Amino acid sequence: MSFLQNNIYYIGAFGLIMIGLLTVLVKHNLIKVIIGLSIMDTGINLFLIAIGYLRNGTAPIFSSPEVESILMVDPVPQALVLTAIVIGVAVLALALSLAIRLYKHFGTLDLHKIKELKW
Amino acid sequence: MKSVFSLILLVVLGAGVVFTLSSIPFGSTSSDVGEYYIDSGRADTGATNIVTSVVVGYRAFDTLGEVTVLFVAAIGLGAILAAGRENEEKKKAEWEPASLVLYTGCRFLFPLILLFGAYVFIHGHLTPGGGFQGGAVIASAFLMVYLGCRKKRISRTWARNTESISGLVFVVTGLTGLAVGGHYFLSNFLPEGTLNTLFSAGIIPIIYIAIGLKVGSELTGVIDDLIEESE
Amino acid sequence: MTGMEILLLVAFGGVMLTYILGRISSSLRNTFAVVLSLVLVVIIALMYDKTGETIFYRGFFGIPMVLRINSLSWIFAMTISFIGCLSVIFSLDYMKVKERTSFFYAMLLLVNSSMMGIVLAGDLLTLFIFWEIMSWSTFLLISYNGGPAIAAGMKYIVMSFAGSMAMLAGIISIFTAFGTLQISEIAAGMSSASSGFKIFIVIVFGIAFGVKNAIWPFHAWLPQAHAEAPSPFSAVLSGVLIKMGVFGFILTMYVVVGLGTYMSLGGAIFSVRSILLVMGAITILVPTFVALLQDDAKKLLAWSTIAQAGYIMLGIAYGTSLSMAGGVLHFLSHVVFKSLLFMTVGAVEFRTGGIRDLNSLGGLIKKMPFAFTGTLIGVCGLIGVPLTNGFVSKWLIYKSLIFGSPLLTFVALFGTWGTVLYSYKLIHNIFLGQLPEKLKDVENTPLSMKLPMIILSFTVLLFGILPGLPLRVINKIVVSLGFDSLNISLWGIVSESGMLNMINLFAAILAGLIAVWLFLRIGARTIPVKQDDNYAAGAAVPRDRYNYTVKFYDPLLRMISPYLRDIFDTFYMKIADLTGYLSNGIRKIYTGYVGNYVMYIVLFISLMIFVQMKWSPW
Amino acid sequence: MVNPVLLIAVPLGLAFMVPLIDSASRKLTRFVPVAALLFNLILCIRLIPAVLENPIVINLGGFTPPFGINLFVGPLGLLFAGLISLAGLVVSIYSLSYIKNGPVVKYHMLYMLLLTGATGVVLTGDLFNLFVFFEILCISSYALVAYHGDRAGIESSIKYLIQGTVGSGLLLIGIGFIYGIFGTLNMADIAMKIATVEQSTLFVPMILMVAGLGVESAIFPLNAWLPDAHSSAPSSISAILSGIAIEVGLYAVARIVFTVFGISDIYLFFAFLGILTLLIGEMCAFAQSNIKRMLAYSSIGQIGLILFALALATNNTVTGGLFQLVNHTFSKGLLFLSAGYMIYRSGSMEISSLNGMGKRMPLTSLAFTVGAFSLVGLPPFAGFPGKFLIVSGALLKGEMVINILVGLVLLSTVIEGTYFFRVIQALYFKDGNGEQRKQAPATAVTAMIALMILIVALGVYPKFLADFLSSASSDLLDKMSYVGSVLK
Amino acid sequence: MIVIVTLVVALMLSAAVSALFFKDLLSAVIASCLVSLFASILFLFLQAPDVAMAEASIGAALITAVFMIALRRTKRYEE
Repeated sequence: MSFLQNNIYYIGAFGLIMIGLLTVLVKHNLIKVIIGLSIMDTGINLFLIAIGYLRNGTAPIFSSPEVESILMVDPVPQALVLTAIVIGVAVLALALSLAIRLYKHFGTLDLHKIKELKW
Repeated sequence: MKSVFSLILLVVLGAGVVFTLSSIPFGSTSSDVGEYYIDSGRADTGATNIVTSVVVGYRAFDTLGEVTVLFVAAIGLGAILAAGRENEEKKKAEWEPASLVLYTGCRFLFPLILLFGAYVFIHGHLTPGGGFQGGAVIASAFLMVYLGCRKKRISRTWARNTESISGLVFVVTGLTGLAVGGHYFLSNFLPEGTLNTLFSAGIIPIIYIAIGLKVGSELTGVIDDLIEESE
Repeated sequence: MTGMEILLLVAFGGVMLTYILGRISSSLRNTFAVVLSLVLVVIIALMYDKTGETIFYRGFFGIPMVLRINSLSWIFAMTISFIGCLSVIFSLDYMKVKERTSFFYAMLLLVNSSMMGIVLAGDLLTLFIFWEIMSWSTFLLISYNGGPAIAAGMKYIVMSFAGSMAMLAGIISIFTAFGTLQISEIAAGMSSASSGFKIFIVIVFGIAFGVKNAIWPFHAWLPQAHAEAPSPFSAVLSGVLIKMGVFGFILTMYVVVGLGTYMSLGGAIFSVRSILLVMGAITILVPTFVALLQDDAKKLLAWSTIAQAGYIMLGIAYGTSLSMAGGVLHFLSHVVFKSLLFMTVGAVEFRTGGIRDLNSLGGLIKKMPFAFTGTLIGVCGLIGVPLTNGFVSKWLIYKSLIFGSPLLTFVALFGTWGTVLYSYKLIHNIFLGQLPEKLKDVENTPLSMKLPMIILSFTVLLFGILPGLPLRVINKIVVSLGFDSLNISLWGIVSESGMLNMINLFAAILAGLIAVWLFLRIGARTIPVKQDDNYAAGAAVPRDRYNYTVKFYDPLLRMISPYLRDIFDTFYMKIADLTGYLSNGIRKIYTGYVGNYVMYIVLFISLMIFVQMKWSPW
Repeated sequence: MVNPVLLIAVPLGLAFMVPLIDSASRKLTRFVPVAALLFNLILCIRLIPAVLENPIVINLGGFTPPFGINLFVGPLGLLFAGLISLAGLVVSIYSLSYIKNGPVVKYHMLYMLLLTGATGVVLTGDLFNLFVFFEILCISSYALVAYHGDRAGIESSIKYLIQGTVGSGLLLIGIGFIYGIFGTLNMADIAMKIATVEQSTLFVPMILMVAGLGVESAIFPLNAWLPDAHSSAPSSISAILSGIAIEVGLYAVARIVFTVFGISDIYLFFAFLGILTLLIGEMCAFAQSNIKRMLAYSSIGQIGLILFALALATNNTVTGGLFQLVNHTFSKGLLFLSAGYMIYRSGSMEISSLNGMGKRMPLTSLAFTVGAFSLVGLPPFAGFPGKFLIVSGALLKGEMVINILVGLVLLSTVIEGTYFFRVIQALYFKDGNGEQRKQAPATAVTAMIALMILIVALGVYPKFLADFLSSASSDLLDKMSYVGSVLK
Repeated sequence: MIVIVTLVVALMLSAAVSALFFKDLLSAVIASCLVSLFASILFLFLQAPDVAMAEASIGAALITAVFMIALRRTKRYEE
């Protein structure tokens, strides 16, 4: 149980990263690959947040002036993840627009068949 | 074969990760920087949401970059979709009109969601949420209208100008800080006010509102571009 | 201030000006080019007997760039400017029919200017910079004609570039070892360097200069390049450009490495000196007979150039004052007669509409008497007939070799025998025998071509009769390199292994000639036959049966040709093919499938992690 | 004193303003990048004397370094910023006439943002900020590669995007590890604390970051996107991608390896990696018949050479590497720009279709020749001093392994020379069809002439730049002074 | 608490795995949407309400919508 307690978030995060990478590596449908990238992004975000967690800490928000809790989770990773999420959606939107264009040109999304540029 | 090989690679990678993670025990790391933010974030920036004070205060430059990333993606997406569209004949696909319930519901919910989005980013320095979340909410409101009301479109120039003006507000706020407030880019040149009130935290609400509008209009623009493409 | 900066400034400025003028008017440009090259000759001539060094530029990371002049540089610079000037004059008519003449003139002058830079360089950096400028401008000129010239140019630049890279490695090793590139300072440091370092230096410079000098086995580029280049440039190429290699050899062996070290460098059997000598001997032997095989006049001359470079190499590498003088003098002789030959062949090519094939020429003696005379004198020089400059220089080389290593002397003499054969083939197949039908309307050599030929022919004879003229300067070089002084008179030379006095020879030959002339005068009359009168009574006959200029020396060639396959050329081509093949294989890793690409990224990380965890090298 | 933050803020503000300008006057938009980059260039030049004295550290928002983000404007950063504005300015002038079709306004915005991102990367002193600017750089290049929306462009763009996103994901994981270990993101702060942590712990984060940045900087096994993207992009963008983007990636790698980690055990490995990249790039280029692909592979080779030079980590080699980098920016830019118009005229990217271009477009061909000679390292062009410095610095180390690597460098130079000379022969000495003479437009010619002048000037008087580069190299190598000037 | 977290993680991972295996891309997109949702729950557990909000609104809602629009324009099934 203490193993789980200590590592469950890491397992979740790296599980997502690995599954995402695996999708990119073995799948040859472009949409699948993009889904893999998005899963990987989510995993990375989870990992960052997990790093900043402080056991029994509270969210870093002083909801009323009286709160003087020192035990707050680290706000920095949260700020980073906010940024990373937005970057992720930006990349994804671009990727999908490219996928639409690609489909128009090639009539397929199978990356095995989209190999005009090689060597 | 290939997947087995990939798995082996990932296992090796995982082993390296596990090895490194062993020096970052979960839930007990403490960072000097993070502690400093928690201790003096309120005094430095006047925001009670420390995440906000980090995002828009200490690391506001990141946020400027991030807004730019979204901006770049929106333009890029527009450019890519526009490049192919030029030499295609426009054919209007027939949309099946949405049911009346959906239509009315959308029209009813739309202002409410917008309002909620605005609330989220205006109160970014006090409560969870901020420009990005608020912007996303606003964009989802438009998305809902697009899906529910089908024919409704926002004005592109309007969206573009909002985007561009709010971006400018961000930069100009920063430059004003450079000019008047302590000679640092993005430094706070407004009074910090009292904690936990709406009009506090100096430039943070201004920036967050700008971000909210910008993110909202950009994401809307992205959706608009994509939907237009799919017609 | 010794005027060297001014010289180079004039030379390089003139290049640009020539090109710009060419855009305005071609006759203006031609006049300017001729005047410029004459001015250069004059400037260099005025520098006679000057020595000195000037730092002219510090802009290159503060490494001082030095120009220096001494008798060695002067004689090379003089040759360069002289031949350069003549080739410009020769081009005036030759290039009239071609396109992009401004480019040609500018590049020709650029090659000459950069060669002057090389010989005037007082430090290796300057030398290298001018060397590279020379290499690429030469490349552009060799490829100038298009067609087969493209492959020739490619071969040239690749080999030359490989050589330059070797040289760069050598130069920079010297720089890192001694902290200076000034030639006069390197020599001091070099004497205390380890012998391994010296051998390394000799090898890399040997490759660089060997390629340029076309010493076997680095000669593969030369035949094609000489044959395909425009003829005025072939004269420069064969005459002076490859002699930059000779200059480099002298510089490396005797100035940088030093005479004493050079003679004792390496092991007993595989000493550097003996290897160079053997290479020189092979360079004489093989190309001489390959030249025999050639049917292309310019290719024949090109192979002959390689062979003559072997003589020069023998003379220089042998390392006595007499051989050194012989080597340098042979360089000088070769410049003169080989430029002359290329020009006469070029004139023939020009007048016959581009024919260089020896099988289809013949009987041009009446049509182009000037070219014939030029070729005759050139060929005599090439063979080493007394009263020509080739005789003196070869005599010096034989004399210096004959007691030290009879075998080498034999090789050299054997080479001369081959030289006689191919020289005769050249002159006979072009000028003697029947005149083919289609060449009936060939005109005489134009004036702009005659002039350089006359000057060069005259020089051949002048240096042949009065060898003391060049030998005086050469003696200064020999002394400056650390050898004993030679005993020189205007008419000849006196040495321990024999003496040469051209005045006696001159008298003897003159007497002989008069006797022959009298004999012919008194004897039977000759009956003139029309040149295009062939023995089939005017009927069409297969030329390869009856015209005996075709397949000249055929039986001999059939006998020797199996031994003369150019293995090194094949070897280089194999390397080129292999590189292409390998490259084609390597680029297949970019398969075009993006999953593989991502795999490479993950593979990279995983491999690193694996190595780290297994062996922890970090 | 001018504030270096304007280098980023002003182009960014102008980029945000472009839609407004566009609705006011359509013609004006094209000149916005020119104006912004000119402004940046002047700013950079004005900053030179101050920076040479002492690196400028700007605390953004007025928070002192470990807590706020800071910009570090040392000689190295300024070199890159200046290079970006200079090359960017030249290429933007070229683009004025080159980019005629498609969403032109968006092109100019993306172009400007790409350069802003690059400037941000080289100036920032914060790891995550570096990541953000890197993403700006990457995303705008994804979009620009696909600008024409043709088959090749879209295909290469999506491949580039996938690899780039995986790479930046890895980078982010690495940054996460670093934050977990040190609790800070400031590069100087991390550099100071690096000794407190066991070295083996740092291996995985470092390799993740290097791999992530390596994707953008085209180090060997990570560079598969490059030939596709560089050959399919519009030529002006190829010039920027080859001349700026991968160099900036290399800067980031060097910054992280030298300044942040600064553990010298791994340098030799990077030297090997550089040589491998060099050889593979040059050999692949050797086998190409498509001119832009050839140039793209040649960029890989050059990056390998620069990486090799940087990895030897002595003042001489780093100076040489930076010199080569500057040369590569100019020469490769020139090559792509000239190739762009030649391709435009001949309608094909095959080298054989460029036969006889020397007669049809003399000036463009001359530009190509100058660029090629310079890249190969022939004097008197800018490539020679760089190569000279690299080789002399490497030989000065006096290690046998490095001497052998230098031999390989020289060998690959020969290969490089071979394929460039081949193209030059095709340009001038082979007969092509279509004899009418027509020059490239004036703006393009201006850009090419400017680059040619720069190349020749640098080749003839390298000392001018070398002194500056020498202080830039000590900026890169001297970790302690970096830490000291940031965390006063 | 730990049980719930473990459950959510397990669900999230299984959603991710099923996104990998679905032949129907629409289902895969929905699965990846679920991944985001579960992740945003985890963010909440990790005391990061801001991030949870962002992930839910952007990661789960907007991205899914964008994916679906893209799917409309391309193919629904993986071949």
